[in-house]
Amino acid sequence: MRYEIRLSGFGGQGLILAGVLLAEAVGIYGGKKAVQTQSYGPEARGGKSKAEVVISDEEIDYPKAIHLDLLLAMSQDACDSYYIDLKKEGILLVDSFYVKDFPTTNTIKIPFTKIAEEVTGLKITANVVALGAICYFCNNLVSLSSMKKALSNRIPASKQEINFKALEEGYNAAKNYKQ
Amino acid sequence: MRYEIRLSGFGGQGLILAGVLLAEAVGIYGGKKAVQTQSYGPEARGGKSKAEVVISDEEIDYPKAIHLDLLLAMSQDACDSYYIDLKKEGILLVDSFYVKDFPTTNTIKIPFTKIAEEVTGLKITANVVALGAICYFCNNLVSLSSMKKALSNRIPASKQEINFKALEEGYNAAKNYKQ
Amino acid sequence: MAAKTIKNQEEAKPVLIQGNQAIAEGAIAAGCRFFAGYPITPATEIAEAMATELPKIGGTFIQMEDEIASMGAITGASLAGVKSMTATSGPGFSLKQEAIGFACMAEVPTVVVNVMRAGPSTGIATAPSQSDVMQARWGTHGDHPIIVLAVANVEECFRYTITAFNFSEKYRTPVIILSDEIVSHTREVFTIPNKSEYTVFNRVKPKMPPEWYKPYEDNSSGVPPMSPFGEGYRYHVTGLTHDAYGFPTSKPNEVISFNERIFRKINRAKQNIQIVKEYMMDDADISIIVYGSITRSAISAARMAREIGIKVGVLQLVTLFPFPGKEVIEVLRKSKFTFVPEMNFGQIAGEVDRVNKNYTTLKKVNRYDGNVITPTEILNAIRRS
Amino acid sequence: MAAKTIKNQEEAKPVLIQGNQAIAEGAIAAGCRFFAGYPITPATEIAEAMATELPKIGGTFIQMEDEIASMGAITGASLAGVKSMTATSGPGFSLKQEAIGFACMAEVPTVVVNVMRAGPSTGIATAPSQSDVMQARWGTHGDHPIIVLAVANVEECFRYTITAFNFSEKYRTPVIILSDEIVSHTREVFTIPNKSEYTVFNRVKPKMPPEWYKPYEDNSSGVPPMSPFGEGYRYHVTGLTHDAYGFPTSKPNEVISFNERIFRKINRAKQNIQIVKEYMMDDADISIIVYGSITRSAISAARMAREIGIKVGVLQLVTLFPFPGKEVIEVLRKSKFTFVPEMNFGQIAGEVDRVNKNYTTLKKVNRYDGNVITPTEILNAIRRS
Amino acid sequence: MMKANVLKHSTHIVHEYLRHSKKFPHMWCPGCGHGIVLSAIVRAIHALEYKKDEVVMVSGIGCSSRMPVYLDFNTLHSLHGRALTFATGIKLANSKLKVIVVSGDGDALAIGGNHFIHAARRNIDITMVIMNNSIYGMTGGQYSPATPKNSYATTAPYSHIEQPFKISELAITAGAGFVARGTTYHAAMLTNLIQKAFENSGFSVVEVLTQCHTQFGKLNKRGDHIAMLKKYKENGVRIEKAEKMTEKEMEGKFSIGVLRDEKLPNFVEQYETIRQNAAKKV
Amino acid sequence: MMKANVLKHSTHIVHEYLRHSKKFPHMWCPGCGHGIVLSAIVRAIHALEYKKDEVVMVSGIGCSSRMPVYLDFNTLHSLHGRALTFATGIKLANSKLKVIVVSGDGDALAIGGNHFIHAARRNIDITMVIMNNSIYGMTGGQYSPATPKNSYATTAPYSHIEQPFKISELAITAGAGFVARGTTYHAAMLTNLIQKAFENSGFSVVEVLTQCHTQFGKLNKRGDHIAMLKKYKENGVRIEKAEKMTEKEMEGKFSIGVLRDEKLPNFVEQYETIRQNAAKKV
Amino acid sequence: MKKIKNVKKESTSKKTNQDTKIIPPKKKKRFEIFIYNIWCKQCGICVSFCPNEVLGFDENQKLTALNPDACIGCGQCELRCPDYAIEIKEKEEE
Amino acid sequence: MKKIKNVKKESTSKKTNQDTKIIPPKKKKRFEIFIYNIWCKQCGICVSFCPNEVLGFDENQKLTALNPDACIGCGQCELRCPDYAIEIKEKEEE
Ligand SMILES: Cc1ncc(C[n+]2csc(CCOP(=O)(O)OP(=O)(O)O)c2C)c(N)n1
Ligand SMILES: Cc1ncc(C[n+]2csc(CCOP(=O)(O)OP(=O)(O)O)c2C)c(N)n1
Ligand code: SF4
Ligand code: SF4
Ligand code: SF4
Ligand code: SF4
Ligand code: SF4
Ligand code: SF4
Ligand SMILES: [Mg+2]
Ligand SMILES: [Mg+2]
Repeated sequence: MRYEIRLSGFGGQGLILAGVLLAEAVGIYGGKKAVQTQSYGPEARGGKSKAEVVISDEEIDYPKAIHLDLLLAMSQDACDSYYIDLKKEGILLVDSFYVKDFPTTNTIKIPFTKIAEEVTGLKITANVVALGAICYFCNNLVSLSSMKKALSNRIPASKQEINFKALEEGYNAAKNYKQ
Repeated sequence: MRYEIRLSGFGGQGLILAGVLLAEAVGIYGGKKAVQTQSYGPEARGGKSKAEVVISDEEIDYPKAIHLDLLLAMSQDACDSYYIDLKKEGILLVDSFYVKDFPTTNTIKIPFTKIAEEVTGLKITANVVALGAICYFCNNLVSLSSMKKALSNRIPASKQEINFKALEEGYNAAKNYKQ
Repeated sequence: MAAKTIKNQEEAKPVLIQGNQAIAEGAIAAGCRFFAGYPITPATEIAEAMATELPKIGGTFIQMEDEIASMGAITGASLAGVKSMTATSGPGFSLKQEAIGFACMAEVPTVVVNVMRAGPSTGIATAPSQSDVMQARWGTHGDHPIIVLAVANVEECFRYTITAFNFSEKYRTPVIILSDEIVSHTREVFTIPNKSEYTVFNRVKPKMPPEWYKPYEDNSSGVPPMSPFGEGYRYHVTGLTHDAYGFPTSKPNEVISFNERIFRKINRAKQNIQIVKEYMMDDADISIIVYGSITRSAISAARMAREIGIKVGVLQLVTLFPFPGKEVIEVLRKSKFTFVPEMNFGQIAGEVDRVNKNYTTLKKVNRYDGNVITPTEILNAIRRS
Repeated sequence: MAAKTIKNQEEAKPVLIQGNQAIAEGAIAAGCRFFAGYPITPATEIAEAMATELPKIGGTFIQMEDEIASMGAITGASLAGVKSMTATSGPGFSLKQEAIGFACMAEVPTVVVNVMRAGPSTGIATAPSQSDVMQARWGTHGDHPIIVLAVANVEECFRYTITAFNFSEKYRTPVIILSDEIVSHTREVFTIPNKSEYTVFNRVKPKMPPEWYKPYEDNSSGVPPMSPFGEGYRYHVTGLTHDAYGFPTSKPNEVISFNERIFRKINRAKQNIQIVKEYMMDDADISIIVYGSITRSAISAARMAREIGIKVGVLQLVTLFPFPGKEVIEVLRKSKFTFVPEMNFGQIAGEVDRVNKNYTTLKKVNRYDGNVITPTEILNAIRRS
Repeated sequence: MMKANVLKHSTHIVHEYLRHSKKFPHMWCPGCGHGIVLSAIVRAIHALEYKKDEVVMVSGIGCSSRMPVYLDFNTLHSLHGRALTFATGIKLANSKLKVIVVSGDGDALAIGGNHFIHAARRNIDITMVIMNNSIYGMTGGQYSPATPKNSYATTAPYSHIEQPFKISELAITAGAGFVARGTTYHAAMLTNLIQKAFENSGFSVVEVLTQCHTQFGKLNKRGDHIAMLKKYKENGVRIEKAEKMTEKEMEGKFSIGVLRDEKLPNFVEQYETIRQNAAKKV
Repeated sequence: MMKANVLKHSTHIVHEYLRHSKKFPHMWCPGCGHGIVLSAIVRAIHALEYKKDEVVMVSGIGCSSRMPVYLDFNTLHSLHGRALTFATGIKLANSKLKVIVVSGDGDALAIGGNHFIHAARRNIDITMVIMNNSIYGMTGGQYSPATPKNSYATTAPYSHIEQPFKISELAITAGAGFVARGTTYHAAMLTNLIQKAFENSGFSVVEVLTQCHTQFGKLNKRGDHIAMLKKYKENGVRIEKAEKMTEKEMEGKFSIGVLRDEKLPNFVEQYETIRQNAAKKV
Repeated sequence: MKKIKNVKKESTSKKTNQDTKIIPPKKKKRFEIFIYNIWCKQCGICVSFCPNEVLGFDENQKLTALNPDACIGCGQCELRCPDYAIEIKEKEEE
Repeated sequence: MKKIKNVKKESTSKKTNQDTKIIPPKKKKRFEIFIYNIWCKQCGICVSFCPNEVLGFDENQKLTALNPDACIGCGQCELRCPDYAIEIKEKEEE
């Protein structure tokens, strides 16, 4: 079983950190293998940004995503560019605050950035909100509790609470999501 | 027929210029092939110095001297170091102003530096005096007149006369030399 | 995300760690206490990790004015007795060549990491590549051997950085570690091993009285003991060809014996230096010879091939130079086809070709568009054959 | 003795001239009007000759602050439309590698002379060697082809410097000339040929209107026309991987087509680029493959061998890279033994070995003590076989 | 003299010089000062009525060094630190070209420091604009030779212990005939300084303090690009005024304006004399 | 403080520090100033009572850079222009060592110019003696960055058109805490300057004007080494006096003595603080 | 390069920014403000340094001329815009 | 390193060199001059800058103390000898 996730959007949305957190939740606190990669580049100057996490029960040879099982797109540009890499039965999860054109009717649209602003007052926690949603959709791979462990390892104690809140709101939004 | 000449002494004696002059006299004005090489090195800072001229009727493949037909030694050090490269029947020509120990009784001893000082007032013309002697000993390879042509091509007109004088004195000293 | 995951080496807790950080950790584990570098993508995180970690343990980090200065500084620090490393990518590696040659000549242990990115020239700074392999062997002027290791994942980054230091100390030579953008930027869960799980080799110091010490004297290993500056063995170090005392010489016999010794010290230890790993080779009749990040694709490809009934094995070259010709020939001999996938135009393939005296049919699988070779590409190449 | 022998090219009078001076003369004959350099033994006389000659004919000489700067300056001058050269020896050649790679990437015609001296490192500045051969091929990071010529005497210094400029202009690439201390410092009588006796090639300039010009567009030769800066074709030059306009790209198809084109433009012209010379090969059953100053010893050795009844022939490689494999294989096929004498540990021997698929028995004759290989040494090796 | 209108229709003028074949917006971060410097350079060139064909813009590597690709001149994006060496070759090969080098503080003074002082010493007729943002922007926030002591950088996580170069002063000591300092806040003045730099025949340096909020600002809690621009406004003191102020009054401030403007014999004109002398010896 | 006797038994002292395993006389030309500088350095070290074991002498490539091989210290003859980079590593690896770099004008300022200004900026505790003979001696008389305008060199056969660096002034602007200039004529004073350079903790530069009659003297008709020494005697003006002279009076002359002597925080001591701060974060 | 003529023109006159001297136009000129939103990165520099607080962001974070009539055509926005995304033109006499 | 004690000691006293101030020894000290001819390169620096013209070359170009008695032990020769080939020692009371 190999599961490939790509987190994409624009520079400054904290997607690389999100990838690291996801990989840590899965790989350190979740008992599976996880490998995380990312794309660098002049894109980092305000353009596209992406992080990938490959999850498996066995050793992972090839560390890059090839056919995505889940694509998180937090910008229209990212959605347009990367949708093509998604498997037929893959999950397309978009931040409907930024993404307005959907390549497929199966798109799961959650306004992560709006939720972030509402629950934490900080748009930049949208990445954590999205991670919450991923915990819901991939609950066989990563649990809310291991994600919380990953978060508390990386994030200063002072900011833990709002991040946990963001995470939970994302989880709930996914749970309550209706196409 | 391959004829190998090495001009050796210490830095500042003008041996490289002498090598160039000899090669030009032979190769440009004398109708034979000539190749000139030299040794560079920290030795140039006051230590040993040497120039080689290989002369032949045919194309010269290998440009370095291997078995010397003629060794000019203008310092004791050079004489001691290079004598070993001389062919059995080769000519050892030393500046007896500087060389006092002779490796063989066949040594031809001419006080080039002393002659230079006497006839031109300039020790540094000893190289040209020595070239004169070489013109005598190798008269089948290089004539006084082609050497003069080489000299006048390289040396400012104002200094031509004293150089010609030095050259001739060297030639004469060799001619009059008695073991 | 640079320093966060770097943990004190006492605790054996798994961490999610990048190849670059694992190289830094490996260096520290090997006893490296000096790092001089100049930022360059995709190697910068090694410097950043060292800047954070070294001062904590009494070591020194310095960012120099350029890559040449960095190479000079680590050579100086090593002469003063401290294990030292620098890290760079292609452009910086090119600049360092003269100084790497000096360290070879003066026999100063140092470790130089080149995280390869797409070239030539500035190329694509953020894309992976394997195109500096031949440069690692031949980038300097003058003839001398060098040790080049290639790493394939986080664990190897840690492990073979220690090996690189050990080789450098044991054979008094710079050791080049070739990583690439994939290996260096991929994060994997890794538990930093306990000190008891790896060995660290420290250079042999002279034991004789200083008057007897000849810093470049030959012995059975070809590696003279090395005294750090300041410990009573005053001697001379130079990039000029030198005699046993380290003094410049141009006496042919001394020149020959120096030049032959620096080749001999590596050649006689080949057995020890040449690290290769075999995967599924036992019954294989098709082989893949591979190194660095592409190893991962090759292993995947071999697994996939076996699933469809093709017996493919993999020979991973960890040591690229001295080229493990014997091990390669062994594999060539038993292969109907041998594939050499590389992110370049076929540099190691050329080395394999040299030793392939009609043993097998060699096939190159190359990619040079800034992207990694996927398992499927290798598999397809195999299926086509 | 630097400038004295350099004569105005109109008069066809024999002069006694050094290899280094002949290189300067060849450059000027080829149309070189810019030289930037940094002094180093045994290459300095080239700079000194250029400093004397270039201003006489409206050209420019500049001594830069180092070798890197020199390489940058000649690349800039060439972009501005002036044929340019630099000259150095091993240490400086190592330093130039990054900038040479840039010129390859940006496809800027330049000529780089490396007068090889004994290495590694500072080595013996005044002794000859041939140990930078593999560096000339692989010294830069990233994968790209390059043209390397090796000269053997004064006449070749002149002739092949012109060839080097012609290749650089024709294929928009740096060309490396390898000389060595022997070739460069040996004086021979030479008559500078008349302009009618050699051809000079000048880069093809664009003819289309500026709006249509794509400075890196592919065509049948793989060599796009090149406009000097300032002539109305404003375009972008970069060391980043670029598209047909010269703009940075990381699109795989554009990256691939660029990388393949720079290989293709050299490979398809191999026929033209690969210069070899045969001596006494017709009836030879023993061959010597050789280049640079040792060619002279090899020819002597072959003559000596024939005197004692051994049929020895010589294949001189003028072009070392792209390696003339076809020509070498032809010689290997007809040889019982092939000798490769070199002043290094066997660098070109390694290339010959690669193409030698059991055609013949290869024997290396190496010298690395700072002295030239004599005809007798080669002869003795032949006699021993 | 500056054309009156270059300060008035800046955007229009800049658009005239941009490469229409390139995709805009450019790659710089929102609010990055490098974009402001670009427009100041364009205005100066426009004011001088140089033809696009005669302008050559050369850079090294860095965010700042990405400038040439956007401009419709003869452009060369060379190697990290080496722009001046390429520019030297270009100028000597064709002295009619107007050669401008654009560089970052890292490019110009870390790896490129030697070429910088030598170009100044040689007084070669090149105009150089150094975008000093006190950091390596492109590689992500490592310290540069212009990073102030006690700042933070990713390679100085515990604070920086080295003194920064005084870039303009170094240029003067090394021999540059024209040296000026400006900021991205003082955009109109900057135009003028760059124009004067072009006008001085010889090596002419304009050091521009420019905001990299993404790296330097963030690591050093300097606020965003706007806060940084405000600091330039507050602390930049015109040299005429600064010269009259005490050291104490100048604390935390810096002078802006023309620091040196002298006509020294430049390399190209002197080499022409050499050519004439040499020709006599043929 | 200088030991009273170092100026008195110079030869005896120097012999104590020479390597007896090396063949003497050394490789320098008869009368070359580099030999005089060697003895001044030895006297300074002797006066300071440094142990031979704690002294590391590092050089690049050049005639001047041949010095270390003759001296019984820890010696490193590194690469052309790079001595300071090696020295930096040595000093940082073992800060107890007394590190001295000896260099030529070409080595220090042509290829090595960048390391020079950066070592000064960083204020790393190294003493550097630059033997300025205005020429590349070793390679046979090419111009250096210290060659005066209008001189001749083998690469400036029609006269030199570049301005020379003011080496000491450049060191000061780049940030060096101690800078002094001396000559080989003023051998006693030189000893003192070098000693003071060692005493200043930080980057300390002593520029020594030294005669290369073989190359520079010969190409420029400056007479032999003795004539050149006499010029140093004539034209070297102690800084205390020079400061009171007009520019006109100083024409053709140069100041000698200590040009700057300030205790600035050096790299090593500051890095120690970094270590302490970092250790707290473990 | 699409030039988007900004249409919002609320004419609330505001107090002038104290940091900058404003010379009141002798003859009241009027200016049109063009914002090229495709190029604009919403950095806000033009907003911050406009002497008359002419500019601002709308609810979609798009740069807008909030007070176009207050524009005195000083060109400060153009001079400092890092993205050449704003242009001021004097209005033709109507 | 053979130390060759120079034996030539012609005592012709000469006028002092004008360029250098000479403090006459309070108590007349006498000095021995040692020249290491193997190291001496005959550069003449010591000769030129000796305040008392003590030194010179013999007919074989060897450095010699022509006026050893004039030596005032100032050490100038030692300080400037580029080859450390001359040494002055105060004479033991006889
Ligand atoms: C030889 C080499 N070394 C290192 C690099 C990596 N590198 C690219 S840009 C840069 C620093 C840029 O800093 P600066 O010049 O200040 O420009 P900024 O990005 O701040 O505008 C570095 C170190 C490189 N490209 N080449
Ligand atoms: C990389 C490199 N480039 C060039 C050289 C050649 N080289 C040796 S010494 C020297 C110049 C020495 O001049 P300087 O430092 O002034 O010393 P001097 O001989 O005058 O004492 C040069 C250019 C070299 N050894 N290495
Ligand atoms: S990282 Fe800094 S210098 Fe680079 S574009 Fe962003 S703000 Fe500008
Ligand atoms: S060439 Fe000049 S610097 Fe070198 S040893 Fe001779 S005098 Fe001294
Ligand atoms: S021109 Fe620009 S800055 Fe000036 S007032 Fe109008 S909008 Fe504001
Ligand atoms: S300054 Fe330019 S980029 Fe920034 S908000 Fe204003 S128009 Fe947009
Ligand atoms: S000590 Fe030397 S310099 Fe002084 S007087 Fe005696 S011989 Fe002359
Ligand atoms: S100064 Fe020294 S080397 Fe020169 S002549 Fe005197 S003793 Fe001899
Ligand atoms: Mg910067
Ligand atoms: Mg010098």
